[in-house]
Amino acid sequence: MIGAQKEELIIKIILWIVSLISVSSFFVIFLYMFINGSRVISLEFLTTAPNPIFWTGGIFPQIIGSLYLVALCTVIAAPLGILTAIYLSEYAVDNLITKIARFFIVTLAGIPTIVIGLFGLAFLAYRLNLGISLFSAGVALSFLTIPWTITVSEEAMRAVPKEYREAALALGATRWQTTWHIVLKTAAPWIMTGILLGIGKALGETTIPLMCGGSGLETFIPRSLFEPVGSLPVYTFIFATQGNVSSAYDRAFGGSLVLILMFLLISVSSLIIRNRYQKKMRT
Amino acid sequence: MSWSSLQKTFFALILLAILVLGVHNTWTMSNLTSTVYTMQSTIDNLNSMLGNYTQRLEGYLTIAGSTTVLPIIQTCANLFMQENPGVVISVSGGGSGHGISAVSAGYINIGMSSKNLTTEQITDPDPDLQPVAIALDSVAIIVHPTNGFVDDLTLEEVEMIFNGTITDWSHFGGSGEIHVYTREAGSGTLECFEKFFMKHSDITGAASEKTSNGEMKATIASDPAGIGFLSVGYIDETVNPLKIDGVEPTVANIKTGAYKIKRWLFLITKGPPTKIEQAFIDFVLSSQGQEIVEQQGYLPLEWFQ
Amino acid sequence: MVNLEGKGGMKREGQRSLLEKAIEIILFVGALSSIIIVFLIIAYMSLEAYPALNLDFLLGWFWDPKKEMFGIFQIIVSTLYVGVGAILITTAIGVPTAIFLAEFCPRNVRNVIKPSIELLVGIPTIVLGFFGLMVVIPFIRDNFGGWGTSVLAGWMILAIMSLPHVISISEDALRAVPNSYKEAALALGATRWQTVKKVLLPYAKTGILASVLLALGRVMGETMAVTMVIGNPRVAWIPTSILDRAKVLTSTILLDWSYVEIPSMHYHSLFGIGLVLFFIVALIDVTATYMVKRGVIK
Amino acid sequence: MKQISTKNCTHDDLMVNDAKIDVRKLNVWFGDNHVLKDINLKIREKTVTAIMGPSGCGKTTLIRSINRMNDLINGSRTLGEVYIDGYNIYERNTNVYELRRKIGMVFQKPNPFPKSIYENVAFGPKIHKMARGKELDDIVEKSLKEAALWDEVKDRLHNSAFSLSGGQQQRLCIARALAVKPEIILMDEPCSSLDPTATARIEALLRRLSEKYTVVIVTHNLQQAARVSDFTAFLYMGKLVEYGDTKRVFENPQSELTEKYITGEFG
Repeated sequence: MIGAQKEELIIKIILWIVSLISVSSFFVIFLYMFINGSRVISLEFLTTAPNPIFWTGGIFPQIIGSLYLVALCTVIAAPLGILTAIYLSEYAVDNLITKIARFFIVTLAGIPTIVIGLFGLAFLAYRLNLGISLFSAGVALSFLTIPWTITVSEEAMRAVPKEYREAALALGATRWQTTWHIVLKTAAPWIMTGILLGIGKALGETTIPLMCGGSGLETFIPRSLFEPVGSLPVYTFIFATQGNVSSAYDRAFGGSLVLILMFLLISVSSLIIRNRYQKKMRT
Repeated sequence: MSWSSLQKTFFALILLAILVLGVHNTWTMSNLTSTVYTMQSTIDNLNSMLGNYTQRLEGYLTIAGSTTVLPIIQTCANLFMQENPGVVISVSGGGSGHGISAVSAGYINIGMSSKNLTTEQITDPDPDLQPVAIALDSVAIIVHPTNGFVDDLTLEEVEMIFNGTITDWSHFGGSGEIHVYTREAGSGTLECFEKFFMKHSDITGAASEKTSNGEMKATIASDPAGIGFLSVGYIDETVNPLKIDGVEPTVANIKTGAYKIKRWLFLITKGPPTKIEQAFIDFVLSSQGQEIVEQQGYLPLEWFQ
Repeated sequence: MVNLEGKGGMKREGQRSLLEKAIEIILFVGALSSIIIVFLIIAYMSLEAYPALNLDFLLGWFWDPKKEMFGIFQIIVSTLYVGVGAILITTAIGVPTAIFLAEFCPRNVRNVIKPSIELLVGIPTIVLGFFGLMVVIPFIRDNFGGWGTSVLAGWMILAIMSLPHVISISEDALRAVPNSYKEAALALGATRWQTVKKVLLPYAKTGILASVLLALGRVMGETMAVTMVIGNPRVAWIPTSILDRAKVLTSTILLDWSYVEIPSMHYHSLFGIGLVLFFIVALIDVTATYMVKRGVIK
Repeated sequence: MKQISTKNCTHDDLMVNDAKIDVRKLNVWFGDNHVLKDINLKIREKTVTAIMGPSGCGKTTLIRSINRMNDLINGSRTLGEVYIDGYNIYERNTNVYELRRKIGMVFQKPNPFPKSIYENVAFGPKIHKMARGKELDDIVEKSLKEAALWDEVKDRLHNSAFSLSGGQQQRLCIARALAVKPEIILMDEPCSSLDPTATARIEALLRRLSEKYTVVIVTHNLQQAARVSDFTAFLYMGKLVEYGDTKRVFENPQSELTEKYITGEFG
């Protein structure tokens, strides 16, 4: 079977090369952003407002704006997502409504963000007169994150073995007591990672805050829910496409790097949560 | 027996109705919040009242529209905010069309436009939009600084490049395909460019669309084979403005009329401006405002009074 | 202490089950929320798109707002062209990487590769777009000529974006193959690659195909990174070569949304594009999930 | 062993009216699969009753209909009555939670909660708001002692329940059931996943439990049924074929089917 062994060797080499390509794409992007971005990152850059005319200044209002947006979006999406997930995994009997709900969750997860942005602009900002503001962008972003929270939370709850529920019910626990004490408490870490995934998606989203959140170059922090809000991705977009001087590109790199670092923070913390609780689920 | 699913859905529908009503009322709620907001900031201002005798202004303004007018208004807004700490102004671009449609839709306070409302391009201008001219501007043809093939173009040459008749730099002794860039359909700069240059034909479909002066400048500054048009206020060393029929698009030539291309820049409000809007417009028209106009490379009003 | 002995102990309903009913209703309404949101989005989009939805919108050849021509057929074709091209690259790189991770990869290497791929999922698309603008476009312009902004640039950026998604799901599909099948083949003296080819891939085929389809849906829905690198000619055309520029559905909306006058036909046709995009992506998602379900049952 | 007068019929009709559990004409369907057909069964208080039969004969379904655990299975339908202390538990507004508290259940595979040993046992009293603080500790200690597990775990109560062996985990589940002061204990093949020594300990525990509680145990292990139970019911294809005193059923089974099963010719 010499032929087979030779084939095996060739395939192995090809697979090694291809995997290195796909992995290197991440490192190349990260290093490129890190090298260019770290030049401009300084305390002053992180704590001052941008000056869009001369493409200088810092990104403080944008960082805070992004955090406001993500906070508002999570406050809406997390409860709704978890409630839906609990209903679907614990209470739902397979009737028409649950089938429709599942179908809509799949479609909601797939909706392109430009469609949500357009809807946010036309319905929330114009029709409901909420205006281009933190509120409309926050609500529109929550549409983006709800399906992710639902899917991950439901998966986490379904992973809790059926025997635990039966044991609790056999002790005379009500369905809600079983869900709360057994299912939710055991699946909590994974639900937490689901919410973090949603936060990551909302943080990295550009189209929705661009369309219904504000100009992205706000030099102030929104003082009420209905004031426009600058956000880090939109800032990076405008500085990247419209700034032609080197200081603009530097700030766009700075913005991208801060965004990636926020991302690493979220992904790493969700990995830590998942590993730390891995043992607890061992049955 | 537990609730039959019919009862459950019926009950859910009532809840749904309440939800929709609730959502509908949010716009009243949003007015409520803005009043609450203004009340809250007036309380803040009360304690700093003694230090500042002038009638304190507070509230927030959203201004959006033409990227040509944007630099002027952004600088004015920063200065205005320093002088009136109670006021917060959010300035964003989006082009003249965006400014006009947004202010007539009523979700921004002031629209910026570099095209006047009576042109044929706007199908049915909102009757109660009130434009106020604040400065003048012109449009220049720009190429990459290293593009040595062209320095002076006639009107016809410009039209033939932009309508796709001339597609290669070899026509001017260079080489390589000409990369034509244009602006989004709603742009005031595009309208002015078409009025003066594209008298007989339309810009070629192959031209790449850029959505703002800034993006146009950044693209030409990074594409050696590119050619486009730009508001004079934006010109700097990263792009090379071309002479048209021998006349260089400098502020002096525009002032004397040698460089024939000229257009007015407007701030537009829906109906009579409110106290804050009027205060800001007056500030832009004041000597301090007009100085900023000149500083940004535009043409102050009094030069053409 | 609850009175246990009383025979009546079991008779009265007790307020506990009323609480149960209330909780169930709250959860039910919560579950309705996702239906309401999607329904609201579709209903409103259709309401706004209605005036533009006619045949010469869907099949119209030219999209030129200045001349009131709103045909998006060429844009749809370019979107498919860009989307499918990117997915082919992702599959060509992603599936072998998944096979490598599932079968060939030594443990310590895997501990490096797996987390880095998971982090790649996290890269915001704006950063990818900016990377495309600063690196990919000059690279293409210098080496292959042309504008730089091109379908090829779009493919590369979208491939990087959808790579981690395809890799992780394909790897799960490959790992889901029961060990007994694998051992049976290995026991017959098959090499690892033959087991992969003959046993793993046929079994995991539906899973991998579904992940590729899902990635296609995501790629066609992407806006920010694509618009920055795709070139966006004023009038859409079907790209003839991979160095040609193109105009996709999402970039059309992004470029025009800000300046359209509210009641104009252009405004309605943008919503038409949004609706068309929604249905294409929804169709792809549903077929993908259906395939996964059917694949499992088979 | 209590001597009960028995009549000579395949279906021993214990002339007893104070039966703790009285099943009358019980029929159970899962979808359209008729699992239990016209079961009549009287179980006396504080005895150990074994329910045996080939797999799929409905013995688990029978035991689960006593504490209405079948209701949780989608598409299940139950007809007939089950009287516990003279109260029909299938009446419309029965407080199911109270019912399940009164009837403890131990499952085939040990399923302690992913919590500490203490939390596992304290879970029942907590949800029924039976005790708090010091009282709760006492209940936990008493239950663990009753389940003969206290000595092995008393100094590591806050370790995870998974740190225990299979037999210990099963006894923890028993302790968990005892903590809510049940009157009946149902056991669904409790020893099928345990090694012989752990099984022996559980069986000894069973004997002691039957002095305070009515125990019903499902098993497919004939020797276990003979060793442990006072009464034995034999189910076949969803029907109760024979029910009576264990010694009598094993020594001279009335129905020919029971004899075949006991001699191991089928099932």
